[in-house]
Amino acid sequence: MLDTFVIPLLQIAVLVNAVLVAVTFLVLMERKVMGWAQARLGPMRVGPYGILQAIVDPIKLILKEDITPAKADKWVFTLAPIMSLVPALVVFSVIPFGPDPLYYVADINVGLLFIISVTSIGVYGIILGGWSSNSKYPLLASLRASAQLISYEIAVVMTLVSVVLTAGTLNMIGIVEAQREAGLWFAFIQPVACVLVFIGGLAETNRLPFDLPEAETELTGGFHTEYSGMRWALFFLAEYANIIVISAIVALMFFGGWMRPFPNVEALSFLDLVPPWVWYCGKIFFFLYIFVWIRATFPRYRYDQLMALGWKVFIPIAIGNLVLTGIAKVVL
Amino acid sequence: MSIELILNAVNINLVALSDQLQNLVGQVFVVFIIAVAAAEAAVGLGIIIAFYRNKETVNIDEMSLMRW
Amino acid sequence: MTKVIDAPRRIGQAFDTDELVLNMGPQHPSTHGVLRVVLRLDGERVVDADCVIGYIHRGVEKLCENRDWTQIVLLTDRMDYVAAATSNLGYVEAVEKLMQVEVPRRARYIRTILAELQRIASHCLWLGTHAMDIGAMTVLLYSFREREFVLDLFEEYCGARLTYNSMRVGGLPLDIPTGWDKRVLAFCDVMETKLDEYEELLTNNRIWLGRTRDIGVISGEDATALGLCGPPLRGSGVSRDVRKDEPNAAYEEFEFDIPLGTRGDTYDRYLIRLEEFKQSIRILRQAVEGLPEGPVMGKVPRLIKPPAGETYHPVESPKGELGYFIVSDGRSTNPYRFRVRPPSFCNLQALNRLCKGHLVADVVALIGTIDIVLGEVDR
Amino acid sequence: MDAFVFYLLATLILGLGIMVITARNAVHSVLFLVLNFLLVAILYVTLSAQFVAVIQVLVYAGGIVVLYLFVVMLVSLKKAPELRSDSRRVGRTGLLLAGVVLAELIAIVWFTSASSGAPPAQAAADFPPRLASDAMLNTERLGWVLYTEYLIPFEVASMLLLVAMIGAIVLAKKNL
Repeated sequence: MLDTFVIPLLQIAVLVNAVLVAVTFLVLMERKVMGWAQARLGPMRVGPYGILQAIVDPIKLILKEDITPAKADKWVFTLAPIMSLVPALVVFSVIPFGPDPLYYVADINVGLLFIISVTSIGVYGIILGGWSSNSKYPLLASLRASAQLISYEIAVVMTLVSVVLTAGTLNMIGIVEAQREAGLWFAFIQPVACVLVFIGGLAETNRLPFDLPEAETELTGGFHTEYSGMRWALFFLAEYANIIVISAIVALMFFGGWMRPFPNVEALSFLDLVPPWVWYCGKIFFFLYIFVWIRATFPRYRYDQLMALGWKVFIPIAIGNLVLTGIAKVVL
Repeated sequence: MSIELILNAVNINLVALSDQLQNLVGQVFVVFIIAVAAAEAAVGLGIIIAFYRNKETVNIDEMSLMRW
Repeated sequence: MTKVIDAPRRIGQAFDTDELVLNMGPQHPSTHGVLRVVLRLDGERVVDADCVIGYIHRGVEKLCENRDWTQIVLLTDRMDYVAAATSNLGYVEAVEKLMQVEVPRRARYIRTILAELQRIASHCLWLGTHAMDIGAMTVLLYSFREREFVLDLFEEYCGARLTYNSMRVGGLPLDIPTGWDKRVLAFCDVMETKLDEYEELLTNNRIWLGRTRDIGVISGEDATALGLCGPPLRGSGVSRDVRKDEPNAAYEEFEFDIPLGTRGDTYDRYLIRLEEFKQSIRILRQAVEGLPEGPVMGKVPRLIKPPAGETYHPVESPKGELGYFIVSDGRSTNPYRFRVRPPSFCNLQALNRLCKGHLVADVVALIGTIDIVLGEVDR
Repeated sequence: MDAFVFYLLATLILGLGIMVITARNAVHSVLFLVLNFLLVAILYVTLSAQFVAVIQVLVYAGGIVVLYLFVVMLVSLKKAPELRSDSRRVGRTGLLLAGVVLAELIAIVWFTSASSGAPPAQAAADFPPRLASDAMLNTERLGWVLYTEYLIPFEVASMLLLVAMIGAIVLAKKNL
């Protein structure tokens, strides 16, 4: 009873809360980093250096009036943000934050496939949100979103397959262990894949330079134009949770997950004093920072350029990488 | 979409039987069926789009003409 | 046989079915105010873009016909409110032309300095918003940081930061404060280094190139035929700049180049404006260093009453050729007819032409590249 | 416990299936379909076919149905197509067909349970798993079978997908 229900439930509760809190602080971090990049301070009013902003923002969003447009499809309009948030949170259940069972909720042998398939559900939130608003900008945005997410998913999945080939398992823990055995992070064995997954992740989470479904200056906010209050906040949470997911996947698959750097070098074993989850969170944090950095730097792609990039550049590279990996696997 | 439902019904049967008989052939079949369903969906929807573009309707009754 | 009959209908329908009418604006983050563009879309491709203007029409021209000649300076501030000094300049020079007043050389120099500072400020705003429309957020903050510097200079000069009311018929109300010229030079130095920052973020950025190269191409002939002016015209390779062609203020005394584009696309217009930053800095340096001594106000009667007659006087505002057409009846203390040729308005005409065949995302880039200010379009 | 889960899932799946075909709004119908597929995926998991379950979610829910949604949204952009439920002839034929299928199913159940009565275990002995080692995981086993025994069908399926892809592009593209 304790093992089958209580502990997993506790784990889930802790995880979900951790993710949600992480999201609020991620927003604060984004604003701060953007501020520094843009020669300004970012939030400074609430608390010392604006730290409490992370608490004030959700409160404001919860208290805000929740508007449903008169001509919206009310059920779908309510359902859409939930549909985009839930998959983003579910994914965390198979992400191991450390080697022993305490650090993960579930260890299923098709872990990676599970992540891919669950994230593919997330697109519904955006499509339905855009459609149910019964407004033109969101509709255009949701058409963009569906095309974008589907096409980038193909490239990302194909790239991940080449990593799976290298690791020889779909299991998330297995992938990390494979990196220990290889003695090298997969980022060095599969550099192309690493870059591709990260850029594909940018596209799948609708971040600049691929934030077309939102494209504030073109589509006035895209699929969540008509949303306000907590329902909008759910979309927001979903987006940032997805960013964390992508960072977590990249850190796990290419940068050794919870392992300290050079896990096979005995001389560095004092690094083991730092618990594994701290290593992992540190790596995730690094990628989150890169996400923000990219946002502060790049202009936005245009829709057709984005599709051309996905189909004409990423997918061929992904296939090429897959074939090369296959050949290397057979030869070696 | 109804076709998808029917295919799913078949898939459930196949998986159930494969589990029952401890035989993987059923699951292999399911994989094939899913592949074929994907192909069928792509082509079917392509036809619908093409048809809609030309006729501005998706009413089955007006699809009796096999040309446009 | 039936096939032949069906064919035209089929073609017609194939192009009509998916059209969507999209109202972009008047409340839209990137229509630069209250411009409303009615887009007819085929998917995301723009078939037709119809500008609807008039959302901030205040009847400035009519108001001017009911104010006396001094009060009008203040109204010109409110037209192109991000380049108020240039609007002032055009108006006072037009009246001076009508009255044939001699303006002191020092006043003309300071006017040039103000106009060029204003050009930099206006281009900063353009650069920031244009880049923001295309998604590069940081450039906006950077260019506003420099614009702030210019606004501080203006504040120091006349006390106002946006609508300066900084010129009078016959000269200037104020001489420059002590040390102001040094600070202008210091700004020139700062601005030059900051320009590199912008260029680093945008000029060779692949995404930026992809978003602006070959977008909204317009040939020199078409640009002339459409009555374009300013950077959009020069971007198409037509050399037309009022500062060179019909020099006003003190421009004939300075050396500067008129940058010209070759392709006539959005990227060329971007490069031209960046080059204009540098040319403005060049003019500023020459003007500040060669600033003559003397009075800043010419000999004008207390009550300004130009003789009967009419005049058209253009100046090169940051957005293009800003012209004032003024008719005086010689009797009353207000203009008989007051008409402005606003560059934004004339350039906005080209939007439909530029947008056709491009995507929705390009529309915002094109509105940005035209660099409109709705206060001036509507007046 | 298992039985309870199964019946719960089965009821929901059936109910959602009915909702799919009766929903007046095409988009709602697609939504029910997604939910239906997700539940079917859970059912697969209870039948220890994890790989198929994941594929079900990935391809069906994440791919095919998105496509449907896409098209439904596009098509119903201007006006919802009028729903027609006239032709009673079709209904009667459908009922007839359904009856035949039902009869067939009953017959199959009847005869198999009456005649053979072979317990599943024995059936399993008749059809031994191709690579019997239980240590191998479901996915791995499936991969083995797919790429050895069923290689040619697999390749054929991939060709089919390619053809379908090209066909769909040709059909949907406005002007080639």
